[in-house]
Amino acid sequence: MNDPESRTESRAATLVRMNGITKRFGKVTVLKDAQLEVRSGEVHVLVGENGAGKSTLIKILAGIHTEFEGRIEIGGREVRPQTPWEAKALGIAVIHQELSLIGSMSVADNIFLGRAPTRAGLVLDAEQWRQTGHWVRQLGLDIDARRLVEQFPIAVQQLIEIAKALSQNAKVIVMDEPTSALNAPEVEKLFSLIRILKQKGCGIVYITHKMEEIERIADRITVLRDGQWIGTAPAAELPAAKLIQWMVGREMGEQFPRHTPHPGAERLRLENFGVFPTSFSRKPAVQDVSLTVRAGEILGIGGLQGSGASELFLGIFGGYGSATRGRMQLDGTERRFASPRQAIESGVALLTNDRKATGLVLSLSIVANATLAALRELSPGGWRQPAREYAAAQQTVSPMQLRAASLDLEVNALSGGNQQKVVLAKWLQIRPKVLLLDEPTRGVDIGAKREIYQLMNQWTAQGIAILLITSELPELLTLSDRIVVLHRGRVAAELSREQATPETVLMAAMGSKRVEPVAESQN
Amino acid sequence: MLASPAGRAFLALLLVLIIGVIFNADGAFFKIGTHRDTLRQASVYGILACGMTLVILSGGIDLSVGSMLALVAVCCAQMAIHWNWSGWCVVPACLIIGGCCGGVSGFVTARLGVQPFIATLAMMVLARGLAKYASGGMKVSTALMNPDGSFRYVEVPRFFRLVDHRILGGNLSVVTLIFAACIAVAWVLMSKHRWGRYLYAIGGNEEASRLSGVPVVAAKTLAYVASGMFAAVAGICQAAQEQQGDPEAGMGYELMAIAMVVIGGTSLMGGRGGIGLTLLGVLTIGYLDKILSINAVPEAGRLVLTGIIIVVAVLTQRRKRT
Amino acid sequence: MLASPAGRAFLALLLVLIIGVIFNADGAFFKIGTHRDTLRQASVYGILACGMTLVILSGGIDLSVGSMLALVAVCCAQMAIHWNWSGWCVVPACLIIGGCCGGVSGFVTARLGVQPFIATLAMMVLARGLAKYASGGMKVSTALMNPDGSFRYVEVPRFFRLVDHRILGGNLSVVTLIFAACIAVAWVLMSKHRWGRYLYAIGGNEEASRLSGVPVVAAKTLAYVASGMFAAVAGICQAAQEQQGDPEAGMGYELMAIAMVVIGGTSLMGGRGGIGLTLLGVLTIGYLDKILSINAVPEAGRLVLTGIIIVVAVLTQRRKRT
Amino acid sequence: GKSNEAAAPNSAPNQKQFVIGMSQCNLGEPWRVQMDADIATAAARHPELKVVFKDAQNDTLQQRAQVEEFVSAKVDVLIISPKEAQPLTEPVAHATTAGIPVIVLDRRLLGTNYTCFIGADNKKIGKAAGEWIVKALGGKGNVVELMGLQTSTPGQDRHSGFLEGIAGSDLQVVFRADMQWLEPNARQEMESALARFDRIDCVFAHNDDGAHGAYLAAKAAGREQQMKFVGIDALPQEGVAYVRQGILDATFQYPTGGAEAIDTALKILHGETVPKDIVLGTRLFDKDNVAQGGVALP
Ligand SMILES: Nc1ncnc2c1ncn2[C@@H]1O[C@H](COP(=O)(O)OP(=O)(O)OP(=O)(O)O)[C@@H](O)[C@H]1O
Ligand SMILES: Nc1ncnc2c1ncn2[C@@H]1O[C@H](COP(=O)(O)OP(=O)(O)OP(=O)(O)O)[C@@H](O)[C@H]1O
Ligand SMILES: [Mg+2]
Ligand SMILES: [Mg+2]
Repeated sequence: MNDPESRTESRAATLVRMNGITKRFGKVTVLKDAQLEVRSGEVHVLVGENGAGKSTLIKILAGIHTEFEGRIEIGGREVRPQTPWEAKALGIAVIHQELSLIGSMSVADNIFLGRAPTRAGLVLDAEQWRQTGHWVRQLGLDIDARRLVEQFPIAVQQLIEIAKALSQNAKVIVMDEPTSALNAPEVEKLFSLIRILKQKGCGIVYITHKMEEIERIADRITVLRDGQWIGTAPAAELPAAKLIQWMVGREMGEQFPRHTPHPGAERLRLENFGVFPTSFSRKPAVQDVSLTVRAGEILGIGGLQGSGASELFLGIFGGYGSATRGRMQLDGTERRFASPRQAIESGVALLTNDRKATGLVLSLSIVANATLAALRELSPGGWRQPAREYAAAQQTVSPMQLRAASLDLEVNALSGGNQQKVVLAKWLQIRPKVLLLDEPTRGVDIGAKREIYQLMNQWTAQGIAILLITSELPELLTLSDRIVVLHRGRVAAELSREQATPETVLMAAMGSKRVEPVAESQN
Repeated sequence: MLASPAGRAFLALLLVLIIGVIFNADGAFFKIGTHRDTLRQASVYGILACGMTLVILSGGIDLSVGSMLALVAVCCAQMAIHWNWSGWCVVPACLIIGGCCGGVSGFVTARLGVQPFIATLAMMVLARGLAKYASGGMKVSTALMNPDGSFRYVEVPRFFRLVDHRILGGNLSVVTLIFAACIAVAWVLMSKHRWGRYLYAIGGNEEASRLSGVPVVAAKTLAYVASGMFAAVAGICQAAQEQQGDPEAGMGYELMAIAMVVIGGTSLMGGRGGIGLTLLGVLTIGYLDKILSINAVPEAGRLVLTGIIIVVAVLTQRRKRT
Repeated sequence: MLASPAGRAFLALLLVLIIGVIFNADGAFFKIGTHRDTLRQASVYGILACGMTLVILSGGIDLSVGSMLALVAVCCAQMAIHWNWSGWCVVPACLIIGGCCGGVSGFVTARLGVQPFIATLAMMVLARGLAKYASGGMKVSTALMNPDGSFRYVEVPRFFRLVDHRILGGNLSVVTLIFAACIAVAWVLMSKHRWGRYLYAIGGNEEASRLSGVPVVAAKTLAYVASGMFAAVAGICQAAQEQQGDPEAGMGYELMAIAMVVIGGTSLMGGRGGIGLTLLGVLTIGYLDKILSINAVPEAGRLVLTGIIIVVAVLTQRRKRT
Repeated sequence: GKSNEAAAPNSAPNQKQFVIGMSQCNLGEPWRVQMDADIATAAARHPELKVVFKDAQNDTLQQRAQVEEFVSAKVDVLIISPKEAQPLTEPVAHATTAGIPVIVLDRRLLGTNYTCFIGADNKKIGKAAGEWIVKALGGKGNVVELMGLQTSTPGQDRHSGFLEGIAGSDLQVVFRADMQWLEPNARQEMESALARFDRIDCVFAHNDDGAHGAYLAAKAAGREQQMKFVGIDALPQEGVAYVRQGILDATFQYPTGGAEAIDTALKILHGETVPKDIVLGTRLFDKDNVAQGGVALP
């Protein structure tokens, strides 16, 4: 059960060896002479900052990028996978960072996409459903294999993605940030599965930005920086501090900068707030939620996937139109937002949990994205003033150390972390009073994470009230002044900083035990 | 029932049928002949719609079906009337012609990455041109010109008569049967065959499909080939019913076919829909046409009503953005 | 230079011009008159393409421009010839008519969430019907029928002559000027006004735009209204040049306009492109037409060549899938 | 638009009502609108007649369906202006065998299985136009021919007739293009012709729209005085009007035969025998005779 035993001795057979891998996109070189060796029965963690080239390296192994220099050996034989299909045949299964599920198709069709059991070309649906059921149950999911993937929240989708990879019975399984949308219990499930796979002799490449995960499952660690191979070492020989130095190339202070609360006047108050996402269900995703946030305070929202946290945020933000119940007060005045527009005009900002789908316009430049929400006041009378927009974007982006050649770059050329900073910049443009952050550090590297934490401190110092959803417990516990835990769309507990421990939060989140809410002493 | 797209599409059809019952042109709407003719008229469009459904599901669109129909009709008439080949040779030959045209636009779209709209637009113009070449700008009919410029008339080929025939005591046209067959084929391909899954997947998320090892290029190209072949079948039916090959045939049929697919409820974004829906769409528009026609609504009114009813029909089944 | 879409679009135009230089129809291609006429001919399409660009950028499509052109042309002729209103009243009236038609399809698409293709298809049919109502199926010309069925003839309205006029020693048609003006207006709107940025954003990612406070519905609807107004301008030009209002005018112009936009390099997926590209696209197709025409290429050949050249032109500028 | 429902033999009880079904292949062209109008005006003079108009929107199969509809509606007389000879021959034959007299307007059907054909001869008209041009140009000069859709029989006949008409003269057809009956196309093609040839003496267009488009092109080039413009169809509000306004030099009427159709229908309904073939003559309208309403040509 606990890690030391499950570590494999280094005599194990080598499954994959990648050597001298160099990859260019046009002029930019994103991988320089990188290398990676995966042994049977080990969890090989691949780490590095955003844009270090981890995913690119994996995509080369998966036969997605086919133009590159260097050699790949699988089972001692030199290979050069030209298509994802070939890579699969070579026993490589990949869980990609960007979910590669098709929302408009059923769970079964997704899991067996491209390799459905057929007779005379005709798909054997019953067979598919049977096997699908088997695999999803392994992940502790109990879902109907015939339902469309899009009907599940992002967390469930990620589990389906994992099931898809497992079901290929591959020798090497690559997981590119598989837990970026998972909550503790599912992560546990995944880890125990990984242990089983190790015993079966599979090799696992595991990409993550979460330190505690590295500490828990890593056997060996390979670090990339700016596309270069920095080193590979057994986890035991890489304490966190050293690891971070390898990644960032410099010493870095503690991961979570001390958060000093500056509680001010009450900013946002919800009373018996309920949300009815018309899009898919008559049943409320959120009901009877009452909470308050004060200026300069960070209120953490805890809860498992499906707890309705995102719906709560969208509801507050007017994302579902006026499909909300209950009362909402902003700075003491009764408000109800019928559209995001109204919310923004009165200083409420929402950072959604899926930047590619709902956060950014990938085809537009950094400036355009960073000024989109504030475009109205930046263009009085409707006529745009590019210089002014540029200056504004410049001003909000600069404190974030955005790594981009120029602000006129299309955002889809940026790597995950930097894209996230652009979204943050967009919301700072409107000088918000209340900031709703849904998974602000999803897929963001430690360096960038730390910067975001620091920014959050600055904002609270400026009197902004922050509501924070995060599936990373440490983050939730250390950043929040208070934590409201949701369960099935209802408040299961409200915990003060002192009361909040991993146990209490998880208990409440799973709805098992009810913790006494703290007296409203603050106000 | 209203939850399912099929239910909603059915509602639209119902709507039209009710209109028909109300404005039944002194009972003409209740004569079986009327329905037989409606189906016969809708068949050619319907056959095109089958291919169109495959293409649209894969996230594409095919504007060239009308022109391919004309090209095939011309060639078909050439072979059947002038060179009097038997149907056993003509039909495969026509399918090949249609398949090739489709293959070209498929290649240009799927392999070369040109937007389907523009690739098939080009094919639409090109195939029309070929049709005019092949026919020398004349209709290919049973009137053959003698060297001296006079005309002699040959028999209408047997298999033309066969296709243009009626069965069940004259209550069902053969072309309607052919249409039904096309629907059946398309249905098996789409909802049972592996390839159909590929099309849904590609239409739903092309990049993800590629990552999952779906042969995207091949699957997409095949969709256009299929569309070309269905167009060929439609062309044969057209030629057989007109007993000639008209290079001007099929003008604007592509929009008709697309409208039928979309009114059925298949999304032009791709990935959602099915052939059953298309069938409903075909019937909806087919009956709409017929009702306006038996009531002898003048053209202006006919156009206005068509426009309005299309919108109403689609409104009954719009899906709210999630 | 080839990196930028503009560069690639320019390449396509160059390609066509070179063809023109080679097949110059014994020097006709080098006469200034030829180019003046090419521009005049392309202007009406080009004006439609301006509106089409706005709509396509926002991720939509407008099939109704051709019919709206006809409707406006008919009404314009009615007002100018029969009721002899002055241009100062006719033009605004026409713009309002066009704007309303566009507004309706905009409302149905943006507000009611019907797919743009089908919503504007319906409007295409509907507007054509209205045009026929308004004109009674006849061309609205300077020949007025007396009660007794005989005809009397009125003058061609001054402002028709004005629009169909030429300036700079007959080397530039006024319609070309109007087209240039439309390009300018569209350019200002798209690249200098907030609304243009909204259109790009919506075309790029509608949901993200909505959650960033972009007034999606309004912005989209306005795009269709604008398209309708540009169609109205085109309709006025058409009527003025034909000195009559033809309810059959503008058939198939929508495909032409779309082709021009896409050949320019604007993506039908929305979010990427610009009016400058459209200008290049208009010139490309305009010159292609003209070159085939001055060489008196027979119909069939014209179609085939057009099809091929369109594909080649687009291939010169396809963006590789990443 | 629901005002005129299909044949309802129940309006005037006192007197026997006759229902005539009229299937028009396409109301896109003004000439065909005129045909319907002529029929309507002619029928209006006979209260016992009721005409039901249908428009096949240029779709052969749809027109075929309309014939079937009329047959099942048991109209007393069927008038059809067919889009295609071949495909409509059979449905019409069914109609006649069902005992419904059929009058075929404008375009012929194959065989003889109809009651009466009324129409003009495009070839003859094309020939007449050709001869007129030869005379007007004194036997020589450069001519531009703007042809109607060459996949359509009228286009082909007018073309071949024209060639016959100018045969033997020194006329040169320097530029020939298919403008598909459309005025904008005609204008574009004419512009091309003007760009290529400095000397054009006459433009012959297969319909008046085409001629009008050509005139506008020439006028824009300031060369309309240098050439003659000849068209075909001579609809009162188009061709004839153009001649009166001095836009066209001549136009040749292509009669719709609407009025004749109603006369024949009445004859049939009253049991009189009618000729199998009624070929309508054409009328020439030019500067000199347009005031008198043109002259009939043999
Ligand atoms: N298709 C592409 N075209 C151009 N540049 C690309 C492409 N894909 C990735 N890049 C660039 O290559 C670099 C490495 O990208 P990659 O996705 O491998 O980083 P990563 O290590 O996975 O970062 P993250 O931890 O955020 O996922 C980044 O700078 C990215 O911008
Ligand atoms: N598109 C959808 N269709 C059907 N049900 C959905 C959909 N999206 C969410 N739900 C349901 O709404 C509830 C809340 O989902 P939501 O995504 O808000 O969870 P969450 O709290 O945001 O989890 P996470 O922490 O992963 O974001 C769950 O019961 C989920 O099943
Ligand atoms: Mg990555
Ligand atoms: Mg969520």
